[in-house]
Amino acid sequence: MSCNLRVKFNHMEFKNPIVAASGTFGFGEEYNEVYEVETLGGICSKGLTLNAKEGNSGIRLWETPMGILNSIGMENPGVKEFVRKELPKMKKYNTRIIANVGGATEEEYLTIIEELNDTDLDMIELNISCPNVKEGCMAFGIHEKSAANIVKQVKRICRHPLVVKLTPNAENIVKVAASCEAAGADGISLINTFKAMAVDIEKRKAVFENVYAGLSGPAIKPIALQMVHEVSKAVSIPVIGMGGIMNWKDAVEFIMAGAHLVQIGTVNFVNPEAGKEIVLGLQNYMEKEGIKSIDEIRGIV
Amino acid sequence: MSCNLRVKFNHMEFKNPIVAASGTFGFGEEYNEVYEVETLGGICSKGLTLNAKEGNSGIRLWETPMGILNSIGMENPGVKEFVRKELPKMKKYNTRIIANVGGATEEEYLTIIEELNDTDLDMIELNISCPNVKEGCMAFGIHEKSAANIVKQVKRICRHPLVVKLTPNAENIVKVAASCEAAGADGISLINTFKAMAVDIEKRKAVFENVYAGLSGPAIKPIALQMVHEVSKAVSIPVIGMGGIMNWKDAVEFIMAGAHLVQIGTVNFVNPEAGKEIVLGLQNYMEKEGIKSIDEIRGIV
Amino acid sequence: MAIIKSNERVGEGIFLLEIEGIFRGKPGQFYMLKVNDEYPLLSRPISIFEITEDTIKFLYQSSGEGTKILSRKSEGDAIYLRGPYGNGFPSVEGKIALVGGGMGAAPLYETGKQLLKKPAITTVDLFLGFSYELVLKDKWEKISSRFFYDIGGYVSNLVPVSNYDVIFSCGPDVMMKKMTEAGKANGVPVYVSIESRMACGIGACLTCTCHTKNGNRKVCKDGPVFLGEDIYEL
Amino acid sequence: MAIIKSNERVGEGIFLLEIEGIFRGKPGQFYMLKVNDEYPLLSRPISIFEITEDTIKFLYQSSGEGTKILSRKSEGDAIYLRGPYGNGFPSVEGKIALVGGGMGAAPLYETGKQLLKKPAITTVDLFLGFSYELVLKDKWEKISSRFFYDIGGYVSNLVPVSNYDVIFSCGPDVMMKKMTEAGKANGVPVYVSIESRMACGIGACLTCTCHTKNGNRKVCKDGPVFLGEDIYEL
Ligand SMILES: Cc1cc2nc3c(=O)[nH]c(=O)nc-3n(C[C@H](O)[C@H](O)[C@H](O)COP(=O)(O)OP(=O)(O)OC[C@H]3O[C@@H](n4cnc5c(N)ncnc54)[C@H](O)[C@@H]3O)c2cc1C
Ligand SMILES: Cc1cc2nc3c(=O)[nH]c(=O)nc-3n(C[C@H](O)[C@H](O)[C@H](O)COP(=O)(O)OP(=O)(O)OC[C@H]3O[C@@H](n4cnc5c(N)ncnc54)[C@H](O)[C@@H]3O)c2cc1C
Ligand SMILES: Cc1cc2nc3c(=O)[nH]c(=O)nc-3n(C[C@H](O)[C@H](O)[C@H](O)COP(=O)(O)O)c2cc1C
Ligand SMILES: Cc1cc2nc3c(=O)[nH]c(=O)nc-3n(C[C@H](O)[C@H](O)[C@H](O)COP(=O)(O)O)c2cc1C
Ligand code: FES
Ligand code: FES
Repeated sequence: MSCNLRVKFNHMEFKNPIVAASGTFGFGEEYNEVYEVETLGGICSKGLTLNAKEGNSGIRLWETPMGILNSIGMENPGVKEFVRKELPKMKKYNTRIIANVGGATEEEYLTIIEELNDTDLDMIELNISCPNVKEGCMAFGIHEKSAANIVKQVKRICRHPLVVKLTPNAENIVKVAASCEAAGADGISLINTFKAMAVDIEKRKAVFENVYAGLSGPAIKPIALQMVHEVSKAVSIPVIGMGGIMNWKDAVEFIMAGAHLVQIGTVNFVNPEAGKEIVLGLQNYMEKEGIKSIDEIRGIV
Repeated sequence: MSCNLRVKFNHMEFKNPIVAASGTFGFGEEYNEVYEVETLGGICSKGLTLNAKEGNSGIRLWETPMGILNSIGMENPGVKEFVRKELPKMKKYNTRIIANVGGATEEEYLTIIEELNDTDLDMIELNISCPNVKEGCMAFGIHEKSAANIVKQVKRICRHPLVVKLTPNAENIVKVAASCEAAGADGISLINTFKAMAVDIEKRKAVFENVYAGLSGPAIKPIALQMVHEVSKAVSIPVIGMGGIMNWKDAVEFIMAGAHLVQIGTVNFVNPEAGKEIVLGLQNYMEKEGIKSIDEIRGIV
Repeated sequence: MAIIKSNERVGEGIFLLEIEGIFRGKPGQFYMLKVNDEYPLLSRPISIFEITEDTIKFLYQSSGEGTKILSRKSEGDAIYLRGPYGNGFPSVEGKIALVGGGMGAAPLYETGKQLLKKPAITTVDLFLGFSYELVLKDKWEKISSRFFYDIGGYVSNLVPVSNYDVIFSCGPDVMMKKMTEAGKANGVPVYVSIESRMACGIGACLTCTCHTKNGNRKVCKDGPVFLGEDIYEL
Repeated sequence: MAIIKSNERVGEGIFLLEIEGIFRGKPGQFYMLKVNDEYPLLSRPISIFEITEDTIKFLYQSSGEGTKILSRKSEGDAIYLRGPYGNGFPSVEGKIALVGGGMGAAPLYETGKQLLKKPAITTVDLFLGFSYELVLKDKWEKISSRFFYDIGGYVSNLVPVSNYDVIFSCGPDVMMKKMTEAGKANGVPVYVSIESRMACGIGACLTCTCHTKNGNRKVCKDGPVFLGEDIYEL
């Protein structure tokens, strides 16, 4: 095999561009019973907060036409428990490990980063884009100023490479991306879920206790792709693209639109073996087309 | 039958809340061969520009998971031809007739409005939200200031009730809605299509000549519903909701989220009889549930 | 991919699906059934109704869109199965009551069948409640010592709780809560099989989280069977 | 809703779909076929292949997602049909050549069948080009005076253009353009049936617009048959 799937993300190499998206893959353990998760280029942890979080009550999931609405509300064991219990298990997989970090306040973000500084993580994904918690998180990602500010603070202390995960609900996602770059981000990932909702017409009530929830899945792919395309052209740091990727063809679309890496989320629920299949599909495609390196096709659209 | 479907939209009565969305229903003529289009509460014309427009070249349509991307580019006969040829035919239908007006410049909008002032239209829908033309249109709808400005100018001369059609690509759609209200709009309609894209991986090119196109259909419904909900709570003028409505249940969701009227677009392509079926379905539902007037359920979520 | 052997209507909106193949699973576990390639996206969690040497069967209600699509499939059509998932009912001894309401009956069939065969089990009494009609009439008696049913009422009222060593219950929340209360009053442990919306089915996404006395648990992995007391505020 | 009578594979990825019922339509017109309730959203435009007293047939290639789903359907399955739409081939006289490439052959079957029956028609010569294989071998000779075919080459080269009064052509753009050029050189009118993506199929949405010498036209309503000269820049 003469093609290779390796991707350079700044100075760090990923064995292939397919990464499991935060919140859809746990800490990898369950999926490792389905296939060897180190087949993937990387794994993002569930979003971590400082303290353990119970998550939202009420219904947490609603299916929509080719999409899903979720309102998990960042249920997670807290960063300390992550470092103690989950990270050592994750590090056994021969793949890149990314910690997704969410917070309600600047202080919370900074404390989490400190807790993670001395671990052997590969990367931090700063989640300023979760629509399912009442305080903070997505609020930081709406405006370029608040985004730049939190990134600057975090960069000051963070010893790991820092990717900032953006929300499609940003007022101007291109400006937010550019301001994160200017504030020192090492990469941008996008998109998190869309603020969206459903109504239960029988109960005459919103389906979710929080009223709004986050939309993901193939339904949003055309919008996600557009945003990845526009952001990739606007920044010079590498971009991680995601939103509705269901198969290797979708992954190629995102790469051609400019993504260095892509993340797969909802598809893991649709087909738990998707990660493996997408890596294989991509390899197959590159061999058939005689593409020796992903650099040849990245951003050609 | 004790229930009635009538809706008051300011001082104007619609016989029911189901209106055909601009660009998906021509001028009603073709669908009138499928069912009597006066079954509907109203019909929006195709977007009108000052002069006839040829529309975009290249592929104009691409199917996505439960959505469609279109790049029509406002092909239309121009406002004069509309007034001369199409409007008289539309006026024969016993339903509300709405002219959808697009423009590249403020001047163009104003001239079109003047051309329409002396006609017996029921309403004007000011389209500041089309993503498929290179100049103007959606550009006016991104910021609350430009939106307010064009609305103010138009209101100054417009003799018909004026509804402003918003784009989900607005930086802050709630602020845009509020600023349109403050500038004198008689109503808000939302949402137009999302800026989105697709890549043809074989050709290694964007599918559309314009690269970006507009996404509509059930895929976007959860986001559209969220926006309609939020905007309805923020303004006191009536709201026309749309985005992915496929059946009467979806229509009820939008009404419960706060919409006075709803528009149906993409569904007309999926099932040309959808308009009729949705009106009947809504009537049936109200009878079964003992809902005497739509006022009882509007905005209860 | 699996191929449907039969998908028979056995009651008003209720279907018995049979799929050929060698399948694993114990009573109370479930499979995730994906009814179509593309649409809808998510699989539906459905309990094992019966496992034989060369088939697996599911009893399900066509309620929403996914199960409606499933109900239109017939012999030879493809379907996707993943499982078995979940913990299933625990192993028990003595006199057992199985109490099911509506589609909650489904997991109790294989449960009764296997319990009846165990030497340590002396009685398996089956109590089923339905809203409209009793489905699969002929089958239930075969997998129980005694079979009682009720149409339109509260089946939980029929259960002489103190007669049993353990109760397994599956059905509407109100019913399971009632059984749990009655069990507590009589010192009889009640295991309930609860429902929750699921995305992954394997414990990774946290959509199926339920709050228990011992903290959050995943219905798909830690459940669907829990001790009633851990779930319901009594 | 219509019920599929048969959906037979007649070549590599090529299927003949038969639906029972009384259907209208003239040669060159098409129907919009919706292959599933929910997904995909849009119907696929497919030409009338043959209409008999009590059935309609379509010859189609399974290329993308929608036609792939269609190809998996079988007898008894439901499908949704709307039509007939479009203008169809014009009425003509004298010696006619029908020139089809690939799936462009489909509309020429009913066309030949009907032309052959008309007294004003003296010859109907059929020229078909395929990339890999000739499908439905036995059928084409029955609806033509003479039948020529070509595998893997340029069928347009086989046509002695000047022998004919009118040419109908359907297939790849390059082929139809070539025929139009040849027709023009010989003073023979060439009608072409063109393809375009369609949403509504009835003239309302303007997705199928094509630029012609006479301005924009809707393929679904004004076409799909146009005078070649009006479409191609020669
Ligand atoms: C462990 C377990 C075992 C089950 N066993 C059976 C069984 O044997 N027979 C049977 O008829 N039903 C069973 N159910 C319920 C069954 O999963 C739902 O009725 C089914 O998912 C509804 O899907 P739908 O397509 O009809 O509804 P839709 O409204 O289209 O579903 C939309 C989404 O909500 C989910 N959902 C809707 N209702 C439920 C529900 N009650 N429980 C869980 N998810 C739901 C769906 O899975 C889907 O993701 C079981 C549920 C669980 C959790
Ligand atoms: C008037 C007319 C008559 C036709 N008659 C036949 C026929 O008899 N037999 C046959 O095999 N094919 C015919 N076609 C082509 C056929 O419509 C397409 O092959 C089919 O729509 C592709 O759908 P898909 O699901 O395979 O592809 P997808 O890639 O899933 O389609 C995505 C979208 O693009 C559209 N699309 C893709 N390719 C084409 C195309 N070539 N033409 C029009 N729309 C396209 C689809 O309709 C759909 O809306 C005809 C087309 C037209 C316009
Ligand atoms: C159930 C669920 C939980 C998620 N949790 C997180 C999270 O904790 N942190 C985060 O940054 N993104 C989270 N996401 C967003 C995904 O990582 C991803 O950005 C989004 O789903 C879009 O990709 P997809 O369409 O492939 O799913 C979650 C998504 C889902 C569906
Ligand atoms: C083919 C097509 C053409 C459209 N043309 C217009 C237009 O001219 N003016 C306009 O305001 N909106 C136009 N729209 C947007 C629709 O009116 C509607 O806002 C949008 O499609 C969302 O509704 P839907 O999901 O029900 O289609 C068009 C949409 C489609 C699909
Ligand atoms: S369904 Fe994903 S954790 Fe239970
Ligand atoms: S397909 Fe809508 S106008 Fe032709």
